[in-house]
Amino acid sequence: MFDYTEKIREIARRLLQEKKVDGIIGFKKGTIPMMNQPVFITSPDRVELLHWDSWCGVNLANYLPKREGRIGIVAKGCDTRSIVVLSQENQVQRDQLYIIGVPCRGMLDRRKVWEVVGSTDVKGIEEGNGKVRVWGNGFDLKLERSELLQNNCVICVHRNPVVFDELVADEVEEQSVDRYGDIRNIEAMSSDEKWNLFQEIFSRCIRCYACRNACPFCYCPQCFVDESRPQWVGKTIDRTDTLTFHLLRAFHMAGRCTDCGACERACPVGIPVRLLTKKLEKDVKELYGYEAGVQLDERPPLDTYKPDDPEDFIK
Amino acid sequence: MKRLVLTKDELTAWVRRMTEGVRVFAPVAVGDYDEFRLVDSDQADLIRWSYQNTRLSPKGLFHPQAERMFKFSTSKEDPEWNILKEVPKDFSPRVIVGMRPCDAAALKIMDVNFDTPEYKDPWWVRRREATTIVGLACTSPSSTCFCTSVNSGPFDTKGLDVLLVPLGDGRFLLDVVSERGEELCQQFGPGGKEADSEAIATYEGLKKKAEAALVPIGDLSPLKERDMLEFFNSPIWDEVQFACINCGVCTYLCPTCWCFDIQDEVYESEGCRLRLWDSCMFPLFTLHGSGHNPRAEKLQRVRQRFMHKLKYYVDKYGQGVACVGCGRCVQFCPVNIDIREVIRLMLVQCECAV
Amino acid sequence: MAEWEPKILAFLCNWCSYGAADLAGVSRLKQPPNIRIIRIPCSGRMNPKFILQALRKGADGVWVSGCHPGDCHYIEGNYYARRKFALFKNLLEYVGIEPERLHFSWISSAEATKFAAVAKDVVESVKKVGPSSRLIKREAEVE
Amino acid sequence: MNNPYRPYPVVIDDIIVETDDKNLRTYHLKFLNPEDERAFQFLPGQFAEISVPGQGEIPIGIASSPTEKGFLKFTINKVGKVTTYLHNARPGEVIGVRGPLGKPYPWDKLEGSNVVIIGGGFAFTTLRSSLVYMLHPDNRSLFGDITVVYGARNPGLLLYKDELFEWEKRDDVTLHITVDATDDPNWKYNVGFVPAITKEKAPSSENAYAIVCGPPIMIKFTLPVLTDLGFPPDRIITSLEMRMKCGIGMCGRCNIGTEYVCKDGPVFTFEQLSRLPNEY
Repeated sequence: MFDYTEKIREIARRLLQEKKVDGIIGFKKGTIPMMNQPVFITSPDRVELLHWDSWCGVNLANYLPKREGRIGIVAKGCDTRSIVVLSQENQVQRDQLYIIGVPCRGMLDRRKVWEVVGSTDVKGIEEGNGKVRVWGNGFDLKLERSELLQNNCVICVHRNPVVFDELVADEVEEQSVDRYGDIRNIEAMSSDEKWNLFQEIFSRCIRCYACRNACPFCYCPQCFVDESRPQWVGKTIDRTDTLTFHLLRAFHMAGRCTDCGACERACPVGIPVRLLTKKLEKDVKELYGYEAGVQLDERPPLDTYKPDDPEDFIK
Repeated sequence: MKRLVLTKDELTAWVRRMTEGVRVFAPVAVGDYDEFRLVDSDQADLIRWSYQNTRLSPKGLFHPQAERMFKFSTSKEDPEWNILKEVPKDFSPRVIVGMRPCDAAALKIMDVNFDTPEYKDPWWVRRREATTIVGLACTSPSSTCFCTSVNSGPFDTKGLDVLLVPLGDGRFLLDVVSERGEELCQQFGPGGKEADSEAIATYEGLKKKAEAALVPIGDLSPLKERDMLEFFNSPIWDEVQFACINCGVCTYLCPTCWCFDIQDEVYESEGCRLRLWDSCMFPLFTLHGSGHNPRAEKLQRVRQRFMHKLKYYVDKYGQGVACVGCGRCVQFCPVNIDIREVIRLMLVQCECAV
Repeated sequence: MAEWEPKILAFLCNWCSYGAADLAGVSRLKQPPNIRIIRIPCSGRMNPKFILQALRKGADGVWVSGCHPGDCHYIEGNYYARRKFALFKNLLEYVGIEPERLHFSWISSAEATKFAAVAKDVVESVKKVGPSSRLIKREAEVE
Repeated sequence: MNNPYRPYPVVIDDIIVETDDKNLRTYHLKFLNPEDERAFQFLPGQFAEISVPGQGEIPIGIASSPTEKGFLKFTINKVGKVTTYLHNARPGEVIGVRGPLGKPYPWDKLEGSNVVIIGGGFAFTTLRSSLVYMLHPDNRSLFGDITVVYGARNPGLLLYKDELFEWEKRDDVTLHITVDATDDPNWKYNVGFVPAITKEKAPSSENAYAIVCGPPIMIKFTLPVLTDLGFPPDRIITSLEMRMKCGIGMCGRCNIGTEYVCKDGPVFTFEQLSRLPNEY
């Protein structure tokens, strides 16, 4: 299933040889198990570096804004949706891109592996037939692939690229799932319960901004956290500051987030930051019937309106 | 100095006795990872004696992520209006139990920055003076560790006062390695018995085995020998920097990254001057008031981080690299930028230059 | 001890609700004294940061008011604002900010009576949940 | 333990608007405690962190000379949060000063030499300090010829105008005042960019050091002029600016390669800079 690597290399080689693109953004095999590194390949003799497996959770669309020239990019379903959003926001030009679409069965989450094996020191991992074999000091286990999916992949409804120039394989079957079960559970809580829950969740935040920087949509020249006149949010790890940061960050994702999971994946302390972005995603869908990054010619939901938008909360 | 052998119960009892006299910090599980926390006598048996690395390094015990430096009144009616006063803090004696040798070696690296002939950082120096460190040897280093390549090792005692070595049979060898460690053992008798030659042989064997398990990166002396500008102007940085997203994971998890910011906050009529961790990965770190930024580009910031650790520090202080090989950045960089690879690239470039 | 009185920050559109507040005053309509007003050029100028900043600085409630849909001085500013408000209000409630603290209204410059009535309503609503304790920026609980 | 982060409390004694655009003001600060003033021993070229509680700290070159007693003088451009606050402050307000910080100009070498001072715009602050210091009757005989080229975009932007015009009249210092342009028909000094005027006046490099402070573009074009005049790089001295926080070489942001501008600088010779990364 994940024999996409050869196909990706083949396409990349062809594109570079025919000078259709100036460079290809893809992955190279990581230096440690369960990690791969984004890479920019500009010469056909370097395409052998390109690699694909279940650990390509980084959203490569993050490397597109402000990049000059014609770019080839290897993109999963969620990545292509991000490209659509970036294109709506004039951060990329579709005709400058060659999208090598990857139908995706979901990326895996190393935190789930660590949890099962009881260690963060995994020496090796391999995959086949829906199973994952993982080994290290004192363990060698065979796990179900489906149990190890990133949380966002479990509920993904756009596994196939929504825009592409070429696919590396046949499309995969889309799933039909309830995306918002956890959000509804929180919505049903009392204010106190909600408050306590989120205080706890964000208490571990170390303000490293990995969530922000892993996101393709955080491209502002100056982030609100760096504004000093006035200062909107303190820079400490005080809970008020941390929550303020996460609220504003999440709100900036309203109607844009494609739930690629890059933020949550990047967090070094395991904060489920998608709980905020998914709430906004749910509201945008329910209130305005909009799903981010699906149609190139749509306007983002906060850049448009309908005269009869819901307003029962307004006196 | 003396070497003892303690059973796990004796060790726990020793730590418990310490908690009754001084503040004790030790690694405990917090959620799905380990963290150094203040432990009381009831928590002594929660200490994780077999943890790999704490997610965040224990540097925060000496250089907290956020620390109040001064307080002041902003009310013009106050006779002490705008006069900064140091925030009172607890600098009473404390013991950190279970610190890994790499993290302790990192403190030595940071001493050079905070405790200088010209200036002494008062918070750092007082915390260092107040602290005795009981280390925990790494008998099974992680695959991301490379301490032996960077002047440290799984049994390195240079930042420690006492080294504990899990002997594999439930017992621990206690090796007193400094005066301070001696004093600790006098104040709180560890119990146990004198280590016999068999225990010492086990200890030596474990040490050799652990050291052998670590993959060497190579001879780092070219980092010292070659000129700073050769590294600085090298083409390798373009490749190294591509994947970087300029987050602060590497710097915040690193046990030797000390950079900080100073910020003032005002709460109605009083205010506080705070010191906060900062990161050379953030563009704001070097942004001038004029708008000019000497490290405006990602490449410059990535290069700064590695050059600082692997070249500037080496040249400035002559004490080797500012990295202890704990592997946290290797493990947690969201885009797999691996400092071991960067070192290799820098070394390879040197070989080519020859 | 005197009864606790909430502090409420109102962001009022220059072209309508601000005028209504003025008219309510000139008309000597009875209204609660708890409201501090910031005049904004249009409800579309409202940035969620302003609401957060108000809460961080200790406002017990926040009230944003603009022109009725279709009456925006800038044609459509309030239509855009409406979407932002809906999403942001929901988000704040979702993390545990009491819904009673956030209020939105459309009040034209002629609706002085409505202004006074909504002001009363807002104050009563905030009073129900008591002094704000969430999201207030205080001295950091750090070393 | 002495806490190097604790500022000395000072009171703003006087505020002078220096330039026509009102963006530069000079502050006279007086120590609240006499022992603090005694502790604050500095030489021209050093800087201090001006500390406004609640706003933050800013590194500013000391514009007064150690020969001027009873106050410190800083000229501050309105740029960010702290400086804007200061521009709205009034005499009588209590703030703080932390320092002196950094290395001064190399006075041990400058003594016995001819000194050429080249300044542009509002970078004249520590140069003023140096000039006042050298011209002091106790010190003047320690130095050879003193030549100054100082320019601004227009007459209204020159700093310390009263002093400048006084110095211009003296015979123990050669002062060339210049502006990029002026429509003042009574302007009796030079018109032209600093590098051009330096070239025209051609101060001798014999037994001389040049201290150059100004905007990067001025420095860029002045360096070749000085080189042509025979100044070697180790005799051309400059003072660098950087974003700073601690001012004592600990917070890590102001480095150029191995050197912290706050502690190892801000004064460098071009010979030193040539061996450092070009990242400033």
